Amino acid sequence: MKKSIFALLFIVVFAVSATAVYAEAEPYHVGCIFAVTGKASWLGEPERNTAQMVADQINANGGINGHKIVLHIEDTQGENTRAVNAFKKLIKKHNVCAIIGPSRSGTSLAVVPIAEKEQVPLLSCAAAAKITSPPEERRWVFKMGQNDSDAVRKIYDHMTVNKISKVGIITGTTGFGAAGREQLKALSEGYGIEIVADETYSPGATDMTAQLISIRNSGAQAVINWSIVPAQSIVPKNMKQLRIELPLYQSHGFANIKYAEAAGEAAEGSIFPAGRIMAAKSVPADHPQKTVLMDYKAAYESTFNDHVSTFGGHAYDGMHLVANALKKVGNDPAKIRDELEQSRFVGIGGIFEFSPTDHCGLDKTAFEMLTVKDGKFVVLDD
Amino acid sequence: MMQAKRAGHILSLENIRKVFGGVVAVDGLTVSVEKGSVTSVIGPNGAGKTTVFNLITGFLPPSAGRITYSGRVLNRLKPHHIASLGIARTFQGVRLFPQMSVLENVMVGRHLRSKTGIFSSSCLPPVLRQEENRIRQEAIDWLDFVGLKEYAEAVAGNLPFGNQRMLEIARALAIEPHLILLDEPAAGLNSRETIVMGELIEKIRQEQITVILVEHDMELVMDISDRVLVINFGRLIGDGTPETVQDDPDVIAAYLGE
Amino acid sequence: MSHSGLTDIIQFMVMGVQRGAIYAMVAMGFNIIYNATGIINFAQGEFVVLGGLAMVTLTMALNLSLPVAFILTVVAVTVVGILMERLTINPVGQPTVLRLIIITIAVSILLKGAAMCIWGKGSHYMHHFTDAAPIEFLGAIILPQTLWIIGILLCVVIGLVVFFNYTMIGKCIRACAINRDAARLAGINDRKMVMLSFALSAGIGAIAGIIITPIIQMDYARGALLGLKGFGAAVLGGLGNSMGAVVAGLLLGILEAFGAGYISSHYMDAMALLILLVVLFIKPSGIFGSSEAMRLKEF
Amino acid sequence: MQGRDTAGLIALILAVVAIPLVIRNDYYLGVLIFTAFNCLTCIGLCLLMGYAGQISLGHGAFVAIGAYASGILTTTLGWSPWAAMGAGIIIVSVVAAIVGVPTLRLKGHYLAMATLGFASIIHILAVATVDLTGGPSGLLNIPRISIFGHQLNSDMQYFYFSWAVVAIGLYVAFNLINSRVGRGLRALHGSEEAAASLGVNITAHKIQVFILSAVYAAISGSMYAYYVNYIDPGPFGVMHSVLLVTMVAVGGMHNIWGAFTGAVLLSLLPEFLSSATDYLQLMGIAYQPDYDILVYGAILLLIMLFLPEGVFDGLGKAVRAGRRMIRR
Repeated sequence: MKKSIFALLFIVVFAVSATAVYAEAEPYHVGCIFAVTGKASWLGEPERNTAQMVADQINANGGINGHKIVLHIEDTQGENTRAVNAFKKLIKKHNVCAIIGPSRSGTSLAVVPIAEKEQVPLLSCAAAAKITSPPEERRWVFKMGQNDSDAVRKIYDHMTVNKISKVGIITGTTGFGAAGREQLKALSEGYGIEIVADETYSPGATDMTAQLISIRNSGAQAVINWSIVPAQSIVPKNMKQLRIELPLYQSHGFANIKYAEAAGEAAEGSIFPAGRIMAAKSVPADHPQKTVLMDYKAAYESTFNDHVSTFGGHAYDGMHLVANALKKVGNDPAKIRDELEQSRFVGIGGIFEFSPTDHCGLDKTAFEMLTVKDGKFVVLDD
Repeated sequence: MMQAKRAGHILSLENIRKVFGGVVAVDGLTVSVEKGSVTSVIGPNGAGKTTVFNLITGFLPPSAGRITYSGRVLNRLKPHHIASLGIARTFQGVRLFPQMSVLENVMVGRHLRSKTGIFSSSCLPPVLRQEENRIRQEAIDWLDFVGLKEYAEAVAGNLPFGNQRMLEIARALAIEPHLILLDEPAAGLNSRETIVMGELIEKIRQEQITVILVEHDMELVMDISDRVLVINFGRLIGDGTPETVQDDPDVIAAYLGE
Repeated sequence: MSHSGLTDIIQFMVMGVQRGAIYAMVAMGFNIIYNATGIINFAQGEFVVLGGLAMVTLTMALNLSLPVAFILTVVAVTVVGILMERLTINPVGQPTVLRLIIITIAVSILLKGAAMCIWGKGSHYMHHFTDAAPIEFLGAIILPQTLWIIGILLCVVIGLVVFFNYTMIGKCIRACAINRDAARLAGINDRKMVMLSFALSAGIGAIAGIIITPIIQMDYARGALLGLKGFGAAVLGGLGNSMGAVVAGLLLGILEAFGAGYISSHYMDAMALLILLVVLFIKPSGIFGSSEAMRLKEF
Repeated sequence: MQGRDTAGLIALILAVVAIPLVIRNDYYLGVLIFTAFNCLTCIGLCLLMGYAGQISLGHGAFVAIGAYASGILTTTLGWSPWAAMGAGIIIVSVVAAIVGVPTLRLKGHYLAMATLGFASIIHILAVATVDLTGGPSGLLNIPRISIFGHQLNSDMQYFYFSWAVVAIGLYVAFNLINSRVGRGLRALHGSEEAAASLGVNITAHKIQVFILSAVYAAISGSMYAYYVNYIDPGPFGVMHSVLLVTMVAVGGMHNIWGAFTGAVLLSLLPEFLSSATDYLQLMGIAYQPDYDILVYGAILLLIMLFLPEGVFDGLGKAVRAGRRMIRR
């Protein structure tokens, strides 16, 4: 008798729990590959944090049409080989429907051929233009990072207004720095700007005195420092030590408050283009991005007790773009791709308008010119 | 003796000097060795005997003087080059390739008598390399010569000491030298083995190979040598047939009076 | 603002001496261990990194005064050097040189990893020893820290000369370097001398790290390149020759600075390495070494 | 080639044929393809380290030259991948001769530092010569390689291709060490003096082996380029060279199979660690890939201290000891 009661009880419990499980729709698997550790971890860490945070928010609100998001985060360590392995792991082992990342341009370019071959949408968080061009060979690849060329245009616009026509450029020898150097050179002619000195420094550089003296001697009216590595904060410091009092422009790679801190007062007054997230507070209230910026900033900073960064913003945009597409078309990779291609989205990086010929979706309006004032980033008011 | 003289000199040292940071190891040594002879070099420990061997075989450059071998000056040549001219040697205390088989040790000795380069060695399988079989056969012949044929597949380092010594000589003979330098061939051998060694040296001489040996075993030296050179403090203090050297007062003084 | 060519030359000179001083100290560290053991210590650059990072923690986080932090750091890194020798070099019974070299490579990987775990991946900033305001000299700008670097390099060089020539322990280490067997016969504990040489070269590495950190911002990954350039200086000066190392280190730094200033900054880091290769190819005994000494030394 | 090596090679070939029948997942195949590249480089490096007694800290640079020669010649000059690979081999041979001839003439380990400096220079050049190498942005659109007009598009095809090359590499290496040249090299290892006294030209052999081992690296780099279809200076840093030496030393440098084992183990280790992270988490260990470097360092140090002949030899000894125990 007792036994049969137990058996009955067991069946009931099992049946109830089973229906509970089946009532919840199958989850959506989304992949992320970021340089969470390794040399580029300052990119990957905020990206990982943000992606996880967004996924948690969505799941807490009941998921997407009842489907929970299962996030698979892989670490590239900023290395191509690992990126390739991790990318395949996401596709073949975890069967994800879209992938956000990688963090660096190099790792992104390394996985582009696989994304094309395996036909999985890739939303890179890096900036290099080559990631999404030529568009006909990049059907499955989108990118969240603003274009380097637009950052250059922003700087050259500002220089034209301030009647600067001779510049010395000093760029880091990383993918970011090299892409910037290429764009700075390519676009200068159109603006009537002459590059009178072209110097570089390695990510491990310790002293830019020699390069800066060459720039000073070249008769440049301004210096453009283009890099994404910590070594870039040595440039303003050395300039101050050498008493080179030229205006200093920096790239959007400078948009990391730690760099401003490392350079100390030497960075005061330097000008650089950046996504609005870096100066969210000083963005005018009527700007379309204002709400999303303030929300993300508040959420990130309270969750992780750290400064918000542009890079985390890329992951935020990637996650929401994928989530929106999932909501509309479900988890078929091809449909997600088609949906992404016609997305319009107000995000952290700017106002995205994708099209079949433009998988970046941002232009120079995504940037705002910022400056360093009292150790903080503020919008530059001319 | 007379025969050897007619054959002429195979090796001449002229005023050879070797200085190690202020210490004179060899001091103006002048001596010639006749082709086909067996010459023993004796002298107290530290007299410079092994240094002379190292100078002849190019392991050390002489500080001054001239070494000629069959009309060629050896002074600045590298050891492997000197070996290729037909001078073989053994070492004090035996230096085998301990991890290789007995046969392989001797096959290394055939290095100069074969010429497969790195490309054909690596890309052609051994069966297509006739040379490999030839080397193997010749190496076995040399093992047979010293009486070690049955040990061919053993690991060299595991042989008993006496056989190691024989193997080292077989290996040196495998280069088909005209001149062989043996550094203390009988050291550490028991009396029976020493007799075998004496016979082997005699056998080598019959192959028309000139032998120079450094040796402390006087019985062996007196038994096999055509000529004995006595060295002390890097100088030649005695030179002659075993009998004359034995009676030389300087030599006796050097050995006993030290 | 007009700048004459002379000003630039002085400026590059200053920059070169500042870089070169560090190469010189790393090179001396290489030499001390090389002389005592015949091995190239691949972890030499890591001592510099550890010195710099430890100093940052002691001065910036713990607010210790400069001299106290300096001494503590040198002692700490010296202990690391001793531990390295005791735990990894000493226990190896009959080592081949190849094996010892690989062991130092392993230690360098471990030290680098440990530094990363302790101090993170960021670069660490530290105050200059004295006022950071630059001094002007014939139009060129000199940081007071540069003067500190040059001064401390001089002290280290003088200290080493005194140590090796006028103290018993120093003489013992030298004796071991010249002929280990003879030294052992004379009653010198050669194993202990090896340990001392590791201690000494770790200490010198630490000093180099301490004095350069205010200028370059230390991070965990700097060891390899510093070590390599230091080795370049050691080879250039003749491996084992400490005075040669100092001259060669300074020379290398100056060449680098002028190269970067007048030729191209793109290849600045390659310059020192290229010099290393060229010296190895043409005159491996170094610019001050004799080829005879070279033949006697094996490693 | 000796019996045991032949048996090992046949076993390897059978395993290679069988693996894709069991593992059809491209992720695992991809990992094994990268493993094959490392194996190939390590076989070459083992010839140098174990048989010529020299250490090279610049093999990453030879991999880089092989990869860049293939990348540049196929993309900018439109050469066929095979021709580009051949050109890479020739370039690497010449470069290795330039580096090796002066340093290998010297006694001691000057080669180690020369190659380390050389590796850094190659890396700097790859970064700085933007017009040639694409600089840090790298080279895109490197074609896939074809065999008899059939392009290797799937991972399975590339898996077979790359492991076939490894098998050939092993075969060549075994032939070499059991030939006249190889005997000379093994003799060198036993006693340099004795080898020289028998007419073995030490310097010439060391240089030849150094060049051969660089060629292995070049082929591996070239295959990497054709597989990933994109190269930038990232994977070819000095750290990669050090890692290659680690693989050989950990596996056992005096035995080709040792180096092979080391390459396989250490190539799979990061994937293993990343899969194990979750389990380690459950055990209360918060493992991060950042710690990989410590794991590598510790493995290398422990092996060098306690198993200087490497894991492979250690395993062999353990097996033999076990057998002896059973027999008793």
